[in-house]
Amino acid sequence: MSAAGLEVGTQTVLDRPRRRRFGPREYAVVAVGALLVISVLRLVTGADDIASSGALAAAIGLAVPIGLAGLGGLWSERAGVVNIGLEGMMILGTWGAGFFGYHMGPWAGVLGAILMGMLGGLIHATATVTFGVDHIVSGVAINIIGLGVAKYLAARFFNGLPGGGPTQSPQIRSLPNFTLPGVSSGLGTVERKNWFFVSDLAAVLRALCTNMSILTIIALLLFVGTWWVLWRSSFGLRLRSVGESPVAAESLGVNVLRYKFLAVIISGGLAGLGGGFLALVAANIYRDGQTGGRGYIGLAAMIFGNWRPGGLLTGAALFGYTDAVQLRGGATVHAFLLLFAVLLVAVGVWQIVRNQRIVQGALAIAVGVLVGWWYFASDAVPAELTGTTPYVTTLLVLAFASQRLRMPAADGQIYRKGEGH
Amino acid sequence: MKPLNVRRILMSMAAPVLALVVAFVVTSLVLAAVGDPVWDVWKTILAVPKPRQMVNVVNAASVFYLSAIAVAVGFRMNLFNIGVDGQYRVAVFAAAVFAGQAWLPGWLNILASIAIAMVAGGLWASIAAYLKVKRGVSEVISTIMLNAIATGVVSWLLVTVSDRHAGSNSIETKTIPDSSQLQGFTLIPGATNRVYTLIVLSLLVGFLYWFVLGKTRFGFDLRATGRSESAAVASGVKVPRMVTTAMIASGALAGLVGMPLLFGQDHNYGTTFQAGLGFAGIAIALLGRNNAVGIAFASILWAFLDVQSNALQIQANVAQELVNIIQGVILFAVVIAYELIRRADKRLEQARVARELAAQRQAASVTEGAPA
Amino acid sequence: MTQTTTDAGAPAVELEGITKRFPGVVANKDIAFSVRRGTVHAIVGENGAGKSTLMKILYGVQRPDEGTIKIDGRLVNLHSPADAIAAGIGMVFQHFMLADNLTVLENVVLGAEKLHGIGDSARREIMRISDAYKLDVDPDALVADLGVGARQRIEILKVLFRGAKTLILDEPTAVLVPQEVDELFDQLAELKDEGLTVLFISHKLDEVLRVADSITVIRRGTTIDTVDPKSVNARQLAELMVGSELPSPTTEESTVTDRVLLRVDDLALGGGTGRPILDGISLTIHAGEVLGIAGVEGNGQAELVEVIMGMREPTSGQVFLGDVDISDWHTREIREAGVGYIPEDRHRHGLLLEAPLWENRILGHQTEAPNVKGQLIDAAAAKADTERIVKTYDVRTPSIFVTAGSLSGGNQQKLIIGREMSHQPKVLIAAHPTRGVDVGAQSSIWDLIRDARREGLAVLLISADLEELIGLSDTIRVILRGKLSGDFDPDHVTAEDLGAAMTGAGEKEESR
Amino acid sequence: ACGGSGSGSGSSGSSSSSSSSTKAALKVGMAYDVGGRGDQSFNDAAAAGLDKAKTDLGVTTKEAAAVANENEAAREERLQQLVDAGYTHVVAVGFAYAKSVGKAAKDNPNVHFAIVDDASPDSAGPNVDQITFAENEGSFLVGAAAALKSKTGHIGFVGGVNVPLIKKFEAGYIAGAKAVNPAIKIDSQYLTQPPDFTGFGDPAKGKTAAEGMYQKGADVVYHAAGGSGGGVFTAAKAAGKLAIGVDSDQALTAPADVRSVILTSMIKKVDVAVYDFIKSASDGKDLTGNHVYDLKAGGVDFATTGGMIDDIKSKLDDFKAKIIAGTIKVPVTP
Ligand SMILES: Nc1ncnc2c1ncn2[C@@H]1O[C@H](COP(=O)(O)OP(=O)(O)OP(=O)(O)O)[C@@H](O)[C@H]1O
Ligand SMILES: Nc1ncnc2c1ncn2[C@@H]1O[C@H](COP(=O)(O)OP(=O)(O)OP(=O)(O)O)[C@@H](O)[C@H]1O
Ligand SMILES: [Mg+2]
Ligand SMILES: [Mg+2]
Repeated sequence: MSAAGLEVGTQTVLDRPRRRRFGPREYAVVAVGALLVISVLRLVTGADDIASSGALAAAIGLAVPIGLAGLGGLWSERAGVVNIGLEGMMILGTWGAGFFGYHMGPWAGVLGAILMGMLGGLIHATATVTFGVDHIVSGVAINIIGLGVAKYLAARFFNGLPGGGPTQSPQIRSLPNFTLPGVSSGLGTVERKNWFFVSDLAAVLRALCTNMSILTIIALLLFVGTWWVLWRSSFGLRLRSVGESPVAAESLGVNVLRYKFLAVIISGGLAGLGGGFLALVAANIYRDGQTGGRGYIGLAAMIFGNWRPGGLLTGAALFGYTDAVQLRGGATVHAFLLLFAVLLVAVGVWQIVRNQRIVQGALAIAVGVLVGWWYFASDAVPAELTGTTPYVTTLLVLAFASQRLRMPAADGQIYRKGEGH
Repeated sequence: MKPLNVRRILMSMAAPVLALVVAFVVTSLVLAAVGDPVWDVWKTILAVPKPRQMVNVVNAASVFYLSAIAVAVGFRMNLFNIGVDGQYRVAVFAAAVFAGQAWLPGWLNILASIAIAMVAGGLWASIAAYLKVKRGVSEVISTIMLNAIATGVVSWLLVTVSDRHAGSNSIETKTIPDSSQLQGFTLIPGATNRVYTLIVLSLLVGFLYWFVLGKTRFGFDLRATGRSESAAVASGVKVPRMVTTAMIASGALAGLVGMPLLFGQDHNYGTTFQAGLGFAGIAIALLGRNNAVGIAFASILWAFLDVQSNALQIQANVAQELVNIIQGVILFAVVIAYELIRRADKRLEQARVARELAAQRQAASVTEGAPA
Repeated sequence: MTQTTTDAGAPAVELEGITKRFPGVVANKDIAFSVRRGTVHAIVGENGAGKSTLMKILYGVQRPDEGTIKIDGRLVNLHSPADAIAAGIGMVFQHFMLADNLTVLENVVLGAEKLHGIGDSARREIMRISDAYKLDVDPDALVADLGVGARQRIEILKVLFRGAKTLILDEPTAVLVPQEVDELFDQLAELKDEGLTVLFISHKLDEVLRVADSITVIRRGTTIDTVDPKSVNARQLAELMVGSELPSPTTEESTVTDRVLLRVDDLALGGGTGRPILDGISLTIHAGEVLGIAGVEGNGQAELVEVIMGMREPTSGQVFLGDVDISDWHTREIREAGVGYIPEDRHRHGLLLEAPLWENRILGHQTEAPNVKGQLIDAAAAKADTERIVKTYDVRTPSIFVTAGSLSGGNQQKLIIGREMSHQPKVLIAAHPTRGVDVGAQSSIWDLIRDARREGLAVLLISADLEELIGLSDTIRVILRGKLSGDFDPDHVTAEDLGAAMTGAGEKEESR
Repeated sequence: ACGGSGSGSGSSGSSSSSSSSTKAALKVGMAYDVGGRGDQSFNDAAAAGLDKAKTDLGVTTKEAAAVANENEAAREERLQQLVDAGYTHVVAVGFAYAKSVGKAAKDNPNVHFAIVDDASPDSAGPNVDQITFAENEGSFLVGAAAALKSKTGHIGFVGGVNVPLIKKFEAGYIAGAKAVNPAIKIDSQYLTQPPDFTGFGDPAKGKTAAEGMYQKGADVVYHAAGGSGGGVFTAAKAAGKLAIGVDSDQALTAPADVRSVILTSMIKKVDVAVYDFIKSASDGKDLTGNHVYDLKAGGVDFATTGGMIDDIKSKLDDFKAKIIAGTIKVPVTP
C-alpha cells in the first residue's frame, strides 16, 4: 500500500494534449463567467440571496478555514508528503487558539493555533519523513490523536474557567475587523438596485471590503505568499523539486529530508491557523467538534485545485459559497437545482455530440431532466438535503472537471536518503 | 526459508509489544505532564475486565472487525475507501426499514435484510467506483463527500419513514419483529449480557477475506494491483473492473458493519445508532496491517481500550478521550516499529541473496577452473 | 573547498584504496587510479562491477568505507553532492535525474540558485552555455515534453552550469542513437579543449576506444588495469573486463516459414489533437521469424507493444494472431492465446518487486496451468514450476521465496523470460530483453531467443542495442515518429545506416 | 420563574441537615450526554441540579459523560459502572440513554433511575423517573415575545441538529409567533442532520445561518443549537438585532459582550427536575413514572433578565395562563 493511490481513471488525462498554463487571466475569465451564470440564475429564479454581499461575506468566512487547511495540504503535498492528518492538526489549532487566546489575548491565540498545528506537523513529519511510515497511516493516527489531545486538554484546562468547560473554552477577545467606510455603503446602494451583473459585481466587491477580519486578510496574503514562495523563490523550487523528483533533487545537493520536514511542519502550522480562524474569528471560542471535517474538505479543495493555490482558492470558495447559501436558507438551494439541471443536460449533449459517449451522455441528460423536473415540481429542497449542497456540488464539479488533475510526481512516495541511486 | 520465518514471526510479535510499551510510556508522560493520576488511569484501563465487559469487548471487536475488513479490501489494492462510514449507515438504514416490515419470518427476514444491506452498501460505494473509473475522481475525495451526502439522504429518508412513538425524542425505523431479534450466545460465564449472534458473520467474513485474497485468482489479481498497478495491467488484470469490483465488495462488506448491532442490540435504526465505525475501521485495518488475523487482534485491542476507558471518568476522574491518545500513539508506534523491522529484514534478505550468490559463483569458478 | 591553491601538475582526480561494502557485497575493493586534467578517461567493466558505485562515491552520494580521494592534488572529504559540486565535480547519472514536471530552467538551476538566481539572469546563463557547447536547449520547455537526447544535454548543461571542472558521465550513450552519440562526442571534445576533465562509463567498447584518452578496467570491484586506447583493441579490452571471451549475437541460417503468426494492419493511435503516436503501422511476422524494430526511444515503439498486448486501444487498424482478429481482445485473452511478453521496464511491467519469486511466476499467467486449478491458485504447483524455471534458466537465487526485488537485474530478466517461455508462446513480444543485463546473462538470453525461433516462435524484438538487433533479427524495420520504414536486411545493414534511418537523416536521402 | 426552585431550596435546607445527620448520604450518579458538565447547555443545567443537591442535601455524587459515536452498549456500561460503584440513584441526561436506562433499570431493580428528555416505553420501568419538558410551551412564549418585539414582521429560528426534540422547540416558537401575528414570516434553519451532531458545537455555522436571517430582514432569532448558539448571538450583535437564548437564562451565562442582544431565553429547568428527583429520593419517596415539566409545573419558562421584555410581560403572562388553562394547545411538530 502506498499513499500515492491508483492511477486508474487518470490515464485519460495524460493522453490529452497538455493544457496551457492557467494564469491570472484565465482565473479572471472563470470568475466573471461564474458571476454571469449566477446573475442569470438570480434573475431567472428570483433567489436574491444567491449573490448578496451577505452570502458572499459568509462564503468568505466559511472558505477561509477550508482554504487554510488546503494550503497546509498544498505545502505538504508539493513536497511529496500526503497529509490526510489536516483535520487533526486543525483540531489542535482550535485548542491552541482557545487556550492561548484566552490567557494571552487573540494574537497569542493566533500563534498558539499555529504552534499546536505545527506540533501535529512535527509528528507527521517525524513519522513519514524520518521513519518512512506510510503517509495515510500517519495521517489517520494524527487525526485520532489530535481529537483526543484537544478533548483531553480542554477537559483538563478549560473546566472551571468562566464560561469554560470540557467542550468549550471561555470567550476569547476578538481580532480587529476592517471596513472601507465610504466604499462599502456606496457599493451597498448599487447592490440593492438589483441590476443584472452590475449589482452582483457590487455585492462581490462589497463583501470584500466590509467587515473583513484581519485574519481573513492574512489568509489571503498567505495564499499570495505561498504562490510566491513556491513558484518564485529558490526555496520553493527546492521544495517542489523534492515532491517531483527527490532523487534528482538529492543528486543536486538538495537536502531532501530537511525540505520535506520543513514543508510538513509549515503544513501543520497552516492547518492549525485554519483551526485558529474557526476559534478566533468564526466563533470567539474553542468548541469541541468545531472543525466538523473541514480538514478533509480542505484536502479535497486542494486536489480539486490541482495542487495549486489559485485552484485551491477556487475550490475553497466554491465550497464556502455553497455552504453559506445553504446555511442561510431560503430559495437558493432550490435555485441551484435549475442550474444543475441545465449543466447536466449541457454536459450530456456535449458528451454525445463531441465525444460520442452515448451512454454517459444519455445518463447525464436523464439525470438533468430529473433534477429539472424536481425544480419545477417543488418549492423547496427538504431541509435534510440542503446540507449536502456543498458536497454534491463539489462531486459534480469534480466529475466534470477532474480529468485534468495532476499531482506532484513523487507525492505519497516514501523517500529514503541515498536509496534512489 | 524456515529459520527466516521463525525470525519474522518473532519480529512481528516484537513490534506490537514494543508499540504497546511505547504507548504506555508516552501516555504516562502526557498524564504526568498534565498532572493527572498516572497510576489510577492504568489501574482502570488495565484492570481485568468483568465478564460483562469482556462480552462488550468481544461485541465491539466483532463490529470493528467487519468495518476494518471492508476498509482493508480496498487498501490491499491501494484503493482508499474512506467511505465505509457512509456506506454502512446507508446499508443499515435500508436493512432496518426492510426488516421492520416483517414481510418474511424470523431467520429469513434476517438473511434477506443482510442481503439488502450488502446491496445498499455496494450500490452506495459504486458511485465512488464509477467516478473513479470513468471520471478520474480520486476515491479519497469522493468517498469523503459521499459520507456527508449519506448523512443528508439517510436523515431525509428516516424522517419520511420514521416510526415515532409518544414520549420519545429519537426517531427511528420500525422495530424489527421479535422473531428476527437475535438473542446472542452465552460465551463468557458470569456475564449478564450476551455475545452477538452475528459474530459468526465476522468470523465468516474474516475467513472469506483470507481465503479469497490469498487463495483465489481474483485475490491474486487484487493484490497484484495493489503491489504494482502497472505490472498488474501488463499481466492482464482489468484494473478498472478490479477497482469497481473491489470498491463494491468493500461497500458490500461495509453494509455488514451495522448488522450485529441492528439484530443483536438496537433492533432499529435511529438517531442514536452508532456512527463513526467506518473511521475506526480505517485505523484498525492499518493497525492490523490489512491482514485477517492482524485485524482481529487490532479489533480486540481497540475494543478493549474503548470499553476499559468507559470507567476512566468514574474511577480516575480523567476525560475518557484520553483513550484516543493511547490508540493514536499505539497506531504510530506499531507502524514505526514494523517499518524499522521491515527495513532491517529487507537489508538482511538482500545481504543473504548476495552472499549466497557469491558463494555459488565461487563454487562455479572453482569447478570450471576459469581464472578469477 | 575551492581555494586556488591547486597544483597545476596534479591529476584532476586521484583515487587511492577505495573500498565500499554493502551488506553482503563488496562493491569496490581497493580501487586506485588517477585521471589527468583535460582528458577523457573511460571506465569499463561488467554489470555490477562497481562502476556506478565508484562514481557515486566520487560525487559524494555514497561514502567509501576506506580510501582517499584527491581532487587537483588536494585531499577532500565528500559528505554530499553539495561537497562534490563545490569541489568542481559534476555527475550525469546512469538514470536521468530530472523532474519531469519542472521546466528545463528549473531543473538546471535547482540546487545552484545562488549562482544566477532562478530568473532571467539564470536563463541568460543557460542560453550562453547552450550556445557555447551547441547543446540547443530551450530553458522554458517542460522536461516531460522532451526526448532522451535533449534530456541528456540538459544533464550535461546542469553540470556545466555549476562550473564543474570534472564531469562524470555514467553510461551516457546507452539510450542515444549513433548520430546523437557523435554529437555528444563532439561536445566532449570541446569540453576537453576548454581544459575540463571527463570520466566516462560505457559498455560499448568501440565508443570507448574512439573517445577516451585512457581507460581503466574494473572487474568485481577492483581496478584491473589502466590502458592506453591506442594499444588495445575491443576484444582485448573485453577480455580484461570479463576475464574470458566476449560473446556476441550471431545470426544462424534462416528458420523463417511462410506461416503468418502475427499481423498488424494499418494501426493508428491518436495523440489527442497533436501528432499521432502511431500512424499506419503494418507488419507481418512468420513462424520462426524475428522481426527487429529499431528506433530512438519515444517514437512509438512502447505504444506499439502496448497496443499489440491489448493494454491500449488503437484508434484504428487491426491486429491478427494467426488469422484471428485480436484487436479488441483484452491483455489477458491475448496472453492466454499464446503471446509472451518481455516488457521494456521489468520493474514497472514485469514483476511484483515485493512479492516472492513464485508469485512472480504466476504473474501474467494467472489463469493458466500450472498456476491455477479452476478459480483457485495452485501454490504448490506454481512453486514447483518456479523451482524448475530457476534451474532451467539459471536464475541465480538462494530460493524461490526471496522477493523479486532482491535479485539483480539480469536474474530478474531471466526469471521473466523463463516464465514467458514456460507457456509455449506462439508469439513473443520482447522489448529490450537484455537491457542492463551483463554479458554472461546477455548471451544466454540470446540463446534462448534463438532456440525458440528455431522451434517456430515468431518474435517481435524491440531493442536499442543495434548490435543485438542486427545479430538476432531476420528482418529489421525502423520506427520514426510513429511510422515504420521499409525492411532492412540484417546481413547487409550497418549500425550507422540504422542510426540514420532512426533519426530521420535517412529519410531525406531516400526522398532525394 | 424562580418560585419552584426557591421553594425547593427552602424546604431542602432542613431535610438535608436532618438526612445527613440521620442516615448515610444518598449516592447519586449522573451520566451526561456528549459534552458533559460545562457544556453551557442542558448538561450544565443537570449539573446545577446535582450541585444544588450536593450542597443542600449532602449527597455523594459521581459523574461521567458520554463520548461521540458511542455504542448502545457503552451507554449501558456507563450506567452499570455507576451502579457497580454503589450509586443507588442514577440520572441519565439525554434521550440517547432511553434504551440503556430501560435495560439497566431492569437489571438493577434496586437502583432508581431518572432519564431526562425521554418518556418512551424503552426507558419505562417501576424504578425509572422519566423527566420530560414541554419545550414547545416555553418556546411558544418566546415566539410570542419575538413577534411582539419584531418591527419587520420577520423572525428566525436556528436549530442545532434536525432531531424531533429540536423540532419541538421550533413548533412552539412558530405557534407562539403566529398567535401574535398570523402574517409573520419565520425562517427556520437546521445546522446539521443526525448522526452528524456537530450542529450543536459549531458556532461558525450558527453565525452564518443567523446572519443570513438578519440580512434578509429578520430582527429576532431564537436558537436551539447548544454551543452553536454563541454564533447566533455574535451575529445578532454585529447586525444590531436581537436573539433569544435557550435552556438556561443566557443573558446571565453568555459572554458579557453579547448579553445585551439577548431579548429573553426559553428556560428548561433540568436543574429543578434533577433536584426534585434527588430530593424526593432523600425524603424516601422515589419518583417513578413520567414527570412532565411543562408551564403549569414551572418546568419551562421565559427569562426576564435585562428587562427587555418588561413591556410585554403581561401579554406573555396572558398566553402562559391560557396554555396552563388548556385554552391554547401548543403543537409539538412544526
Ligand atoms: N545501495 C546498494 N546497496 C547494496 N548493494 C549495492 C548498492 N548499490 C550497488 N550495490 C551492489 O554493488 C555492486 C556494484 O554495483 P554498481 O551499480 O556500482 O555496478 P555497475 O558497475 O555500475 O553496473 P552497471 O553496469 O549495471 O551499471 C553490485 O553488485 C550491486 O549489487
Ligand atoms: N538500495 C539497495 N539496498 C540494498 N541492496 C541493494 C540496493 N540496491 C541494489 N542492491 C543490491 O544490488 C543488487 C542488484 O542491484 P541493481 O539493481 O543495481 O542490479 P543491476 O544488475 O544493475 O540491475 P538493474 O539493471 O535492474 O539496475 C541486488 O542484489 C541488491 O542486493
Ligand atoms: Mg545497475
Ligand atoms: Mg552502473
